[in-house]
Parts: sequence; structure tokens; C-alpha cells
Amino acid sequence: MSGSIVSVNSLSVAYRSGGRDVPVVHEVSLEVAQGRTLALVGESGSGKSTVAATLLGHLRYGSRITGGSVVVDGQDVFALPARELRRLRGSTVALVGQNAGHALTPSMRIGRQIAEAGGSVPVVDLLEQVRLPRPAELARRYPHELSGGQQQRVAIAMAVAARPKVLVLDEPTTGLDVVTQRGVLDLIAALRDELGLAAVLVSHDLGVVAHMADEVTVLRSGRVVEAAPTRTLFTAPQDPYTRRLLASVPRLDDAGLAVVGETGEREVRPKVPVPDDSPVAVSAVDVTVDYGSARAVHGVSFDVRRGEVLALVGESGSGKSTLAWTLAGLRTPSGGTMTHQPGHTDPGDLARPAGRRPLSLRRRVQLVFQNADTSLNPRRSVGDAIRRPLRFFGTADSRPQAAERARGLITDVRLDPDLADRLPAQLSGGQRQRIGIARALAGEPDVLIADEITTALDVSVQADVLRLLDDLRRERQLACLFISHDLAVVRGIADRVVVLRNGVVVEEGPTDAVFASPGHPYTRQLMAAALEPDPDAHPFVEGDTGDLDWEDAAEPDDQWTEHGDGHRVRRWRTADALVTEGVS
Amino acid sequence: MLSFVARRIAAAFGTLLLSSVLVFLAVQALPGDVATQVLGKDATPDAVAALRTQLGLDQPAWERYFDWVRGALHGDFGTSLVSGKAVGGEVSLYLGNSALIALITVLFAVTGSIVLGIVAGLYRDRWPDHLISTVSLVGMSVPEFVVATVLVLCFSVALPWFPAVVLYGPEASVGQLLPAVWLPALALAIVMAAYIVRMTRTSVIDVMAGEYVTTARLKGLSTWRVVTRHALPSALLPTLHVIALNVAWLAGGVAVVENVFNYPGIGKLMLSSVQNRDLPVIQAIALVSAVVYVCCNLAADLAAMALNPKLRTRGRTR
Amino acid sequence: MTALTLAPVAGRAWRTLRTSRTAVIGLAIVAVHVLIALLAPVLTSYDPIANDSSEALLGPSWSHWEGTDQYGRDVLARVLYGGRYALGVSVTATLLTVALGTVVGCAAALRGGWFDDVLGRVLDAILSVPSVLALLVIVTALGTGPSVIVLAIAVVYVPQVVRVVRGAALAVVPADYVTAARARGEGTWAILRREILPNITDVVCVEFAMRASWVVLLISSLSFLGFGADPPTPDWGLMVAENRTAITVVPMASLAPIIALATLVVGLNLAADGLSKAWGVDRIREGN
Amino acid sequence: MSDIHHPARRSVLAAGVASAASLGASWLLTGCTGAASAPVLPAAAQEGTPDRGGTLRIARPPASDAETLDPASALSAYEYLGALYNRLVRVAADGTLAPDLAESWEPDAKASTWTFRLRKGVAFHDGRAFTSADAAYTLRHILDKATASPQAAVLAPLVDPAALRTPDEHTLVVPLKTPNAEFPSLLTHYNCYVVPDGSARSIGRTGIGTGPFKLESFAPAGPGRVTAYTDHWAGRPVLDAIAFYSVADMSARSNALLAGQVDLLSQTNLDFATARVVAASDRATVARVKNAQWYVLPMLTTEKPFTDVRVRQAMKLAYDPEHVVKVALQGAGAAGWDNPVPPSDPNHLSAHPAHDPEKARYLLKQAGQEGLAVDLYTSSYDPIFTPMALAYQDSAKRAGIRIRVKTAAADSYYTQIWMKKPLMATYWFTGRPVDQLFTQIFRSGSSYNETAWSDKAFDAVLDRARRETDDTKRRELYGEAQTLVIEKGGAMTPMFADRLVGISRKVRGYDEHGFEFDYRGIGLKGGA
Repeated sequence: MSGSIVSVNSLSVAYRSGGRDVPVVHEVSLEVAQGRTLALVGESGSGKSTVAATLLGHLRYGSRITGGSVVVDGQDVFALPARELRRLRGSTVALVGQNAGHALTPSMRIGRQIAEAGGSVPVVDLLEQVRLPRPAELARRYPHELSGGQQQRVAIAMAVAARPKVLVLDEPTTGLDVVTQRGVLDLIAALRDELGLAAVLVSHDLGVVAHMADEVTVLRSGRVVEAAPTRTLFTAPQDPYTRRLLASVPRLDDAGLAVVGETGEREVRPKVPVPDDSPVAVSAVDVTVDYGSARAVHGVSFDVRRGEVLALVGESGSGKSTLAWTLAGLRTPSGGTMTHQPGHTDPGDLARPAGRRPLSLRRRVQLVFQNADTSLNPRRSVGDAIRRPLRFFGTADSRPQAAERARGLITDVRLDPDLADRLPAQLSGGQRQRIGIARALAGEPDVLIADEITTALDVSVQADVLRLLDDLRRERQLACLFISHDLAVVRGIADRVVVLRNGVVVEEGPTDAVFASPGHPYTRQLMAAALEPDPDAHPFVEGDTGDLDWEDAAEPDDQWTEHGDGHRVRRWRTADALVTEGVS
Repeated sequence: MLSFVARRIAAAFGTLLLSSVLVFLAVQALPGDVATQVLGKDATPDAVAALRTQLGLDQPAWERYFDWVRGALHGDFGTSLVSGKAVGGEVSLYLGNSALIALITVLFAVTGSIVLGIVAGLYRDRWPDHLISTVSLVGMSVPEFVVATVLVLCFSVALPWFPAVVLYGPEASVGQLLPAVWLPALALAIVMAAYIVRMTRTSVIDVMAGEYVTTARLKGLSTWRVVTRHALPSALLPTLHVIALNVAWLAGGVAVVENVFNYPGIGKLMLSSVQNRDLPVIQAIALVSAVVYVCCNLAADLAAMALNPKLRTRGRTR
Repeated sequence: MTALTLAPVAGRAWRTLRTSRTAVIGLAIVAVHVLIALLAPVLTSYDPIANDSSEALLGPSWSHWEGTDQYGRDVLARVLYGGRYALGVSVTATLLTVALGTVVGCAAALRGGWFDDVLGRVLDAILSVPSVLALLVIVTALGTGPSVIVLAIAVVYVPQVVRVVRGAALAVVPADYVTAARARGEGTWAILRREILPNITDVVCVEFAMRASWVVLLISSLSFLGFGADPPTPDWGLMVAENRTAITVVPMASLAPIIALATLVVGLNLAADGLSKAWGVDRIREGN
Repeated sequence: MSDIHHPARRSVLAAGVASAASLGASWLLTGCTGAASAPVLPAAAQEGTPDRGGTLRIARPPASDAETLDPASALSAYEYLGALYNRLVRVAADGTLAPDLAESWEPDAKASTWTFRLRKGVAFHDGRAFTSADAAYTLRHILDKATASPQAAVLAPLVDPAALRTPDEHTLVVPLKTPNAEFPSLLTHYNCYVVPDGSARSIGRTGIGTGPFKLESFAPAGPGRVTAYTDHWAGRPVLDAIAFYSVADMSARSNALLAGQVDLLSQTNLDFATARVVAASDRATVARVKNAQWYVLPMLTTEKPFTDVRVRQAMKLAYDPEHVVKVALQGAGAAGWDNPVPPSDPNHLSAHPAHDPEKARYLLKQAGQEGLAVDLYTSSYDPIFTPMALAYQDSAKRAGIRIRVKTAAADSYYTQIWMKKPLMATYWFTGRPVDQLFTQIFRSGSSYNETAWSDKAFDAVLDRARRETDDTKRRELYGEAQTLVIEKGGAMTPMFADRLVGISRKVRGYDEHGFEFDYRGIGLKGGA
């Protein structure tokens, strides 16, 4: 293709491990034209980041090119002498890494680091260009003094400092909260257009890709699966893998969980309503949790009934995980009550830490952890991980019985019981998370707390785990507290939603009601920032509420605006007007 | 930041106080009556009793401890049971001589080994790394007395470039000691450098694999700049504490080398005072070494703060 | 731990270990030393402490491969038997030190709070006293002898092991599987044994190899200063001390123990290096 | 390391009458070193006369961190004394008494009053003339309790400080409490160097004496320097100066010699390996002081089984001293045959029972101690202890005696083992007058009686000998005492050992025997 500024030809990369070459990228070709944005999409291990780094002539330690070439701006990157390569890196190609917190040198001031990147644009102008407030002051700060979003903006300023022709963006917004992500993406898009940059965007998030890219190349295990212009790819994906991938992404308008077939056909499974007579399994009233002098959770109340999924939604720092851990007995609340089976003859006090709860109560409230990689002891077989609670809680009386029950539980989470003898490292991420669920089920709980259980998973695996969770709560009448930052996921699985912000509930209600008419500006902001895997998608929430200035207007005796059917919104008002906002 | 420094200093004092208690208790546990020890076996019981009173040995232990600490705070560590001189003056005399060796050792060992460690780390798995790593491995595998003995044989007996032993007493002037300082310092430097080289190498490799160094490289910076500006401040952080511990080790660990060279330093005083059961001197040396240890650590912490803005601006204890 | 779960762990450890040539070489060197020490009576017919004035200060010959020392003792026999003392004392001392350090270090990491703080202060205080001084005082107080030296080394080195193990355990303690065990309400000891220890065995093994190398050096230094093994015990440090001035006349009498000592320490260091690299143990060392 | 850690001990060991090179012992030496493979130990230092001038550098082990120049003190810096001071009487190379500051001395008929005629025209370093007042003061200073001189224990039973008389400036009369024909020999001890009248407070620092050198500087356990005293009564010394350096570690001392930093190692008995290295060096060589110390295996006669004289005799007959000399000393010494009086002493009795393991076996059977097994304690305190113990163990095996050699800590050896364990290894420096030797180490009740032996017949012989003014008869009585010690005493004395002294090849005129060191005659080749 003529006019390409980036051209990767049959690139193959391998790294040495245990004395042999392991291929990570296999004959990948791609072209990027001036001013265009190409997205490299794939799940973990697809080699997308490796390909992106080759544009700067960078390979990880121990890796090498086994075939093909990378040409940027007419220069064969891997044939360049060191001096030329350095010049290329500074002025022709620049990288924005995944985690700006790690990518900025901790011992150098921001301004220095940007200035060092070369170019003639003054640092303050650059910082202004990436929309950072008080740039002169900021330049004198150290990276750790900035928030994640600010750090990423600094990284971007550094990348564009020398006015390069190509920008390589490696998962530039992963790890950022949804609202921050939206801001950073908009900034990148603006800069790209303003400076006429070609961009290579690496992402696993199809929403981001749909929003940003002109063209998409889908990678799987180091090979190109499909390459097409963005709209074509999203509307008419050709490869079954691409189709499955696209279909697996939860959408904000799904009324239930999507079931994805082999060839990528998509069917939304409607939610089963929770029976009205279903008893309340957990009741939290006015719960407050403190970390030292900082208040993480501030007067939160909610009920979860048997068979119901209640989603706690919020950005990082909203207190949602703290609440989950407190319920699991890992933190002691500083105020309020938490009761297990409040209507029952023998209610359990969940305000006590796990160590002081009776065994039967501990058994019945179980936590599933966010990161399946660290929630299983790497030195013990997964069977052992499940057998231990079985024996500990007395749900199995003997060793053989525990082994038998463990195999049963592994089957229950749709895995082969023979995996029991494996170590966690020998399982995939999805399998590990299922084992984590099985371990939680070993205590035969009636309350399951799922703390961001799908965050670390690839999108197709995420869909499977969500479906499993949904099945289990139906089969076992579990009361499920589902913690997530991902609105689309919540939309599919939760019966009711509680939106948290800075430890305070701002809105709660039935999922459909909240999504249909979000009442609080914060909820709307969240929804507006969410990106759908569709290049033509309209913002889920109309209007410019995302930027609306508002302030809290809740009074101790008048906190809520009721919208019926349990949907209520914390009182707020626009910052400039003293008008109390009601229904939208 | 100030509160962080204050907290570290307070912690250092706490450690010192605890050390002083430990030292006192340990020394009290030494068997043999001091008075009998001093007067010899021909001493009459009267003389022993008199000396016990004079030394305050008839008082309860805690009272003696407080007396000792009170004295130590005023620089009065009592009198040596052997020489009858003031312990404070004696210890500082020997300590000063050791400090001369330590200074030279630290200058050479630290600068040299950091440079070597960086080179090894940058040329990871290539010949300079293999060479440096092998030599430092041997350096840390050979005990210091072997190094010292070999140095004497080579550079004093075979080639009479340096004196084999120091013939001067603790009062020797720097000028008198200076010719004799090099071999002991070299012996210590070889042993010490091995650890610092390895630590620096590991730490340089770790940091060079870090994301921000990659970022800096991908900014198109020269290797020199990447190493000196981006990698080193962080790479030196873990090395700092190793250096501090090694310097602290010099204060007490030089016994072997000073013995070989008859160098009138704190290590030699330590050996002879233990042999003579000169309790006030042992206590003073232990306390002084503890002070050196604590100061070195404090210095390392403060240096770490200088290198790490995170510590400087936020302030965390560990 | 059941055999079922141990097997894959051990197997994995061994497989990764085999990939590190350094570790294999190091362990092989140590193994050779152990073998020699065990087989010393088979390898030489000389008594390591038998004097023979008619054979004193001989150079290497067919009957005395490494010559004899000033009392006519066979140097080779003394070097071979010397491994028994060096390995015996240092392995015992290291085992005791690492075992104590591991238990205390894990407990500190797990319990945290005031226990950890107080312990940290006390350990710092112990560390602040020079180890040679502490050793000398203990040996002077309790007399020489292998058991005293073992005890003395434990006193001096336990704090350092505690620090390393505590650091390693602190990395494990926040892990979700430990949290899960806590949420289950498991006891401290059960968490330690089931969840933490299996995950720091690599650190402990590396620490063991590392520490053993220091202990060997320390013991030889102690012997060199005359506070360690009593003559005529065949001890390497003592041999060097006895024969170093005569190095120009009978070089082997001091070179042989030096070589033995250095190879053992090199072996231990290589093993520690290789193991930590193979097992990905971050070697942040505390110096000495 | 010799006896630096036990200064009190050296003072006991040290004393006057010398052990010079003796013809009598030399056959033993040749007999032992004859073994073909035995390492060749160097014979002697360089011969020839020194050149005038130069500075001799001596490395010495410090006695203590509290060293003093007061000769009477237990902590005196031994090497300085001979250079700075003179005694009244000294020991000649043949073991007889020789005049020093006293030109002559005679007893009265009963040997209860001794008169010393002092040398005229002798001046102290500060210019004051030496008179009888100084001599009397020296004795009073030793006997003064405040001085705490070890020699006081020897002199106090004999001398009343108040009874000393100085009829004129050059005569000293010493009336004795009990008669003693050997009294002058007791003044050869190195605590008896003459100090100026009234100098008790200052002498420890000033070192003002009448010796061939005067003090320039001195630091306890540190370096010091003496320079030639040109007005010395016997003529100026060969050297211009002597520099003393204190080096505690023996290897360090050897290295200093090898590296040419010092010329002489004092009080250092080189081990055989080091001696070989020194002899092979082109800078240094080895000189010998013959029979410089004697080694003892004392049996505590108050402890079983040594309470039985037959067991003691068996222990002595069971081993071959020649074997011990050969093994432990590599021939560098002489067999002792259980007699502590050195072969070089005029009073030495050469007769002794022969080595007889069969008889030993028989005696043990008689005593009901067949197959006797005892612990023999040694330590690294002295390098010879363990080889000697092992050699004894080996030799005594033939008499069916089983010895278990046990090593004790060197530090507490003389507090925990000596005079506490029934059998152990120890040594003494030779050079004490025979009377002092027997009185201190063998007489009932003496505090240094290391075998706790108590024999009335022996004590009586000793008392008679002291009073005996006839030299021949006195010698016979001391011979009788030796026989008693050999036959009944608790001390096994396997050998006398030579001291191997490392000196520079430049050193000439080195002459040392017992505690006599010729500072005046020693010098350097090409010194100045």
C-alpha cells in the first residue's frame, strides 16, 4: 500500500525459553497510512503488544525477530544502527504505555521527563495541550503526586513532545476508571487529528477500538485472524473468532446475559424474576467503614434476597470492595448493622470479623475474589483448595467424602473433575476463577459475594463465568452481591443496582429502571462514558450530563428522591442553580 | 518529610536504647568475677571485696545499667579494668584509626563496586558481566584472613612495597599509619566490594527491565542518559542499605584483618578486651558500634529519601 | 501436606531447578564436599590428628599427596576430615538459624501489629551489635565447642533470617488465598503451615544456601582468631591460621584448606544464585 | 603467644640463675635431629662483630595494656628493663653469679647477713650518682606492699626492709631473717633492677636507671625508643638506639621480621614451620636460646589416683622422654627425665631412673591401678602442649596406661585447669636459682606448688641446703632434693625446650640466655 507510514511485513518474533524458541508472533503483516488509526485487537497472549513494540524497534529481553521486517517512515527499524534507531524513537515513533504509573521515572520531575523527550515545544505548552490544569506547577511535581489519569496525560504529552509521525498506544486506558478513560481517549483523538498523527492502538477493549480506530487487525495467538476497516469489522465480521469475540461483549442495552454460540450468534437470556416471597438473606443498615481517619464507606444500606443479584457499582475508591470485604468479615465496620437472615429465628451478626463469627455463619457467607491468579495457593492443587473448606466447615465428614464432594463441586462449575490434581498455574484464568467459585460453594453458602470476579478475564471467558454465576444462583437460590465497575456486565446479570460514589449510595433500584432512567448525574456520567462495541453507537445517555456541575443536596432526614419500585436517587442540585433536581 | 526524618531518628534512638540494654545484659552474663579477674588469683578476699565496691559490682544490675547509660551520655564509659585509662578516650582513639581504614575502604570499595556492578548489570550475560560476576563470587567466597595473608605475602614479604604490620600503637598519627593502611583497606575492600557489586548488578538488571527505563529508551535517549538519569537513582536504592550495612560491619567486623596487620583499630581492641574480659571496654565498643550501625542506616534512609521523591514527599516508614 | 500435593510441587521445583546450570553446578560442588566429608576415612588412611615428627613439613609426595604440616600430620587427611567439622557445624548452625528465623519471620508477617513492631526493634538492636563481637562474647562466656558455636551463630544470624523471611512472607500474606483462609477463620498456625510456608520454601531454600556460605566463612574466621575449633581439630580456618606463615615453605598446608573452603563457599553461593534465579526469588540481601 | 595474658605468671617463671648453652645437652640434640627426614632447623645467628651505631628494632608481645617501666611491677615491660637498668648481681653465661652494680658480696659465717660492695662512679641517666641508698631503696620498693611486686613473696621471708644498713655510700648490708647461702641469686630476678632512691611514683614512666640505654619514649602496649647512654659505666653500647614495637599476634610479628620491619622478635618461640620460613628468608634467620623453658605434666598429688606414690612413679617410668623430645620438639631441646633443674645449672643432677614400662606396669598392678586411664588436659595456650600430650599418650601406651587428651580453652587455662585438674600440660621458663625453684614450686604449702606435693623429708633437705655455706656440700644437698623430686614428686618433666628466636641477618652479637640479654653488645652489620 503506498502512502503507508508503517508497514509490517510477515513479522515473526520468538523468545527463548528452556533452550528452545517459542514463537509469539507469526507472520503478521499490517499497514498504517498517514493520519489513520489502526487498532490491534486480541485477548491476552495474542502478541498484540509485542507487535506494537516492534514499531519502535523494541523487543523484550530474550526475544528476537525470526522473520519479516518493520518499516516505519521508510526506515527498516531493525536494520537501523543504534544512533539512527534512537533518532527514530524520539522523533518519528512514540509510545504511550499501558500503565503511566510505571512508565514514568519515579525519581524525576515531570517537566524534566517531558523536556528530555526532545522537540521544541515548551513543556508548559505540552502540558496545556494535554489539558492538564496549572501546567507550570505540575511540571515541578513527581509522578507519584499525580492521579492515574493525569499520569497518562503526562505520558501522552511526553510522547507527542517531539512531534512524532506515529503514535503507538499500548492499552492506553486500561486500569483507568471509565470516566477518566473517556477523557483520555477523547484527548488522544483530538491530538491525533490536531497533529495529523498515524496511530497504532493496542487494546483488548472492543468498545475503545470501535470508538477510536479506522481499521482493525484482530490477532489470536500471534497470528492475524482478520483485518478490516472498523465499521466493516463490527457490522460484518467474517472470521468465527471475531464474531464470537464481538458477541461476547456485554452491552448496556442487554436485558440479560448474552449466550454466544460457536459461530458467534448471540442470544440474550432473559432474567428470571426473583420471587416476591424470597427471604432477605443479608441486610445492611447504615454501614460505615473507616480506614484509620479516612472514611471509605458512609452510611450504606441495602438488602439482598435469596436468589437475587444485587450489583454494587462505582469507580475505584467508591468503597464497593471495602463493603464486600466487610461483609465477608475481613474488616470491622465502625458503624451500622449487617445481619444475616434478619427475619430468621436465629439471625447472624455480620458486623463481627470472621474470626468471631460462629462457624455456621462463616460457612454461609462466602467471598469470591477479584483476581483468580492470586486467590488460589500456587503450591497446592486445586482439589486441595476445595477440600480444605469442605473439611474445615465440616460439610464433608471424611477424607474420601471430601475428595468426592470436591470433584462434584468442580463438575458443578462446569469443569472436568480430573483437574483436581492440577496446580493453579496449570489452569487458564477462567478455569481458576471457576475453581474460586467452587471453593466458595464448598461451605454451602446462601450468600455469595463476587468482588469484580470477571475484571481480569478476557471477554469471552467473562461471558462464560457470568453465565455460570447466573446458573448457580438460580440452582442454589444464592443471594449474590455482585461488585463491578463495568455497567454493561451489571446490566446483564444484576436484578438490582446500587451506585456508589466516594462511599455514598447515589442511586439504587431495579436494574432495568436505573438503566432506563438514570436519575443521578453521576450515574448518567458513568453511562455516558461507557463505550459500546459499535462504531455507530450513540451515547447511551443523551445530553451533556457528563459534564454537568452538581453538588450533593441530601439532608439527614431527606436523602432520597423516590422514583417508585425501589428506584431512588440521592438528592442533588446543579452547582450554579439552587434548583433541586427531580425526575429527568 | 520532616516528620519522616523525625520518626526515623526517634526509631534510631529506640534501637540504640534497646541495644544498650542487650549489650549490658550480655556482658553481665560473661562468667567469672570481674574483680577476681582483675586482681589475679593471688588476690586476698578483702582486696576483691574492696574492688567490687569500687567497681560498683555490689549494686543491683539495673542501677549499674542506669549509671552506665548516664555516664555514656556524658561520654564517660568508665575506666578500663586492664589499663586503668578512661574507656571513652581509649575507644575513640582506636575507633579513629579504624575510621581511617574504613574511609579508604569505603571510598574505593563503594565507588569501584558500584561502577563494576553497573557495568555487569548493563552487559548482562555478556563477557564483562561474566568476568565481574566470577571475580566477585570468588571475592565473597574467600575469607578475609586469606585475602589479608595473601596480600601480606605478595606486597610486604615478596615485594616490600607496604609494611606487613603496623608497628605503632593506638596513638600513632595519621602520617605514621598512612603507609600501613592500604593493605588492610584493600583486603576489606575486596571482601566488601563483592557484595556491593552483586547487589548493584541485580538491582541494575531489575531496574533496567522496568517499564520506565523502557519508556526512557523508547523516547530515544542515549544509553548513558537512560542509565544515569532514569535507572541509577532507583537502582541505587536497594544498594544503599547494603552499603550502609557493610560500613557498619567495618566498625566491628574488621577484627580479623586488623589482627593480621596488627593495626591498632577498634577490632583489635575488641579482641583484646574480650580476651581480657575488660567489660567496660567491651560495652563501650558494642555501644559505639551500635551507634555506627544506627547512623549508617539512618544515613542510608536519608540518602534513599534523596533518591526517592516518593519518600521525600509522602513519607512512609517501611 | 499430602503426598498427592507435595509431588507436583517438588517435581516442579526440581524441573525448574534443572534448567539452571548455575544451581546444578553449585549443588554438585556442595554434594561432592558432603561426599568427601562422609567418605574421609575411606579416602585416606592417615589419621588427621596423628603427629609424626619424622614426616614434618614435607612437600607433596606419593605418600602425602598434599604434604605434611609442622607436626607431620597429613595435610590431605586434615583437609578431608576438615569438611566434617565445617559442614557439620555450619549445616547444624544454618538449619537451626533458618528454622528459627522462618518461624519467627512468618509469625511476624502474619501477626503484624505491635508484635511485629516490637520484634523489629529488638532484631534491629541485636543486629546493631557487630556479629564478631557478639560471637566472641558468647564463645568467651560459654567456652568453645561445636554446640556453643552453633548457638552463637544462631543468635547472630537469626535476626537477619527473620528479616528476609518476614519480607518474603509479607508478600504472601496479602494474597487472596491467605485472606480466604482468614475469612474461613483458620488459626494462625494452620495459615502459616498450609498457606504461607509452601509459598516461601524457595526463599527459605535460597536463604539456607546463602546463609550456609556465610556461616562457613564466619566459623573459619572464628577458628582463625582462635575462638573456634580447638587444635588439633582438623578445621580449615585453624589450618590456615597454623600454617599461613609457612606458606612459602609448605604452600599446600595452607592452600589446600583455602581451596577447600573457597570451593565449598563458591558451591553454596552458586546454588543460592541458581536457585533464586530458577525460582524467581528476588534476592534483596541485607549485606552481612 | 607466650605468657602475655598471664603477666603474673611470667614473674613466677622468671628468675636469675641462667641456663646457658651446655655441653652436656648437646649430645641429645645431635642424637635427635639425626633422623634423616627431620626438618633441618637452622643452627645459629650470624657470627662476627657488629658495626658501631644503628637502631635495632625489636618486636615484642605487650605484657598488658597497663604496662609500666617499674621493674618491680608485675606488669613491667620486660624488654626495656635490661636496656634501662642494672641489677646488683647478674647471671653469667656459665650459670654462675656475676657482678653488675655490686662488685663483690660476701655472707657472714652463718650466711645470715650479706654485705654488698657497690660499684663506684656509676651515674643514673639523670646524672645523679648511684649510691647504696638507691640499692637499699630498690629492695624496700620491691618489699613495699603498694608495689605488689611478685618478687616480694620471695624476699619478704628473708629481708626486713627496716633492717637494711648502708654504712657508706658504696656498701649495702642485708641482715636476713633466716640464713640463706643462696641469697644473692635471688637478686638476679628481673624485678630486682635498681631504681633511684625515692622514685616509686615516677619510675614507671621515666625509666631512669643506670643501664646502657636511656628512655626516649614509651607507650604502654605501644611503641617506644631508647637511646645509647654514652656515660654508661661499662662503656657505651654498640647501638645508637633501640626501637621497641609491641605486636601481640605472633604471626604478625613473624611477618614484620620477614618484611624487614623489625630486626628481632623478643619473647617469641617460633614454631617449627615459621622457623623454617624465617631461616629460608634472605632478610632473617633463627637463633636459639638453649633449654629456655621446661615442660611439665604435673600430677596433682591430692587427687586420685596420684595420691599413691607408686602410681606417680609408674607414670614417670612409663614414658620415654627422648620420644617426647623427638615428637613434640622435633629434637629442639633436651630430655628432662623428670628433673626440673636444667642441665645447664651447676647444681644439676644427671642421674635418673631409666625408662622402664615393665616396671611401671608392675607398680600399677601393685597399686591396684592396672590399665590406668586418665584425662590429660592441654590447650592452644602454647603450641607444644598438645604435641607433648599426644607424645606422652603414645609412649605411655606400652605400660598399659590409657591417656585421653582433652583440649581446654586457652583463655581460662590457668584459672580453670592449672592446679585444678589431676593431670595437665604446662611449662615454666628456665633461669631461676635452684633454691627459688624448689621453694616456690615444690615445697609444701607454696602457692605455686602445682602438684600440691608435700614431703617433709624434701622440705628438710631444702632447709639444710639453704643454711649450708659450703658450696660442695650445698650442691650435694640440692642433688638429694632433686632425687626426691624425681622419685617421689608429682611433676613429670619430659623435656627442656630451646627457644627459636627470629632475628635479622644484619644482627650481630646477639647473646641471650635465661633472662639475660646483652643489650650493650648487640649491634648491626652496617648499622650506622
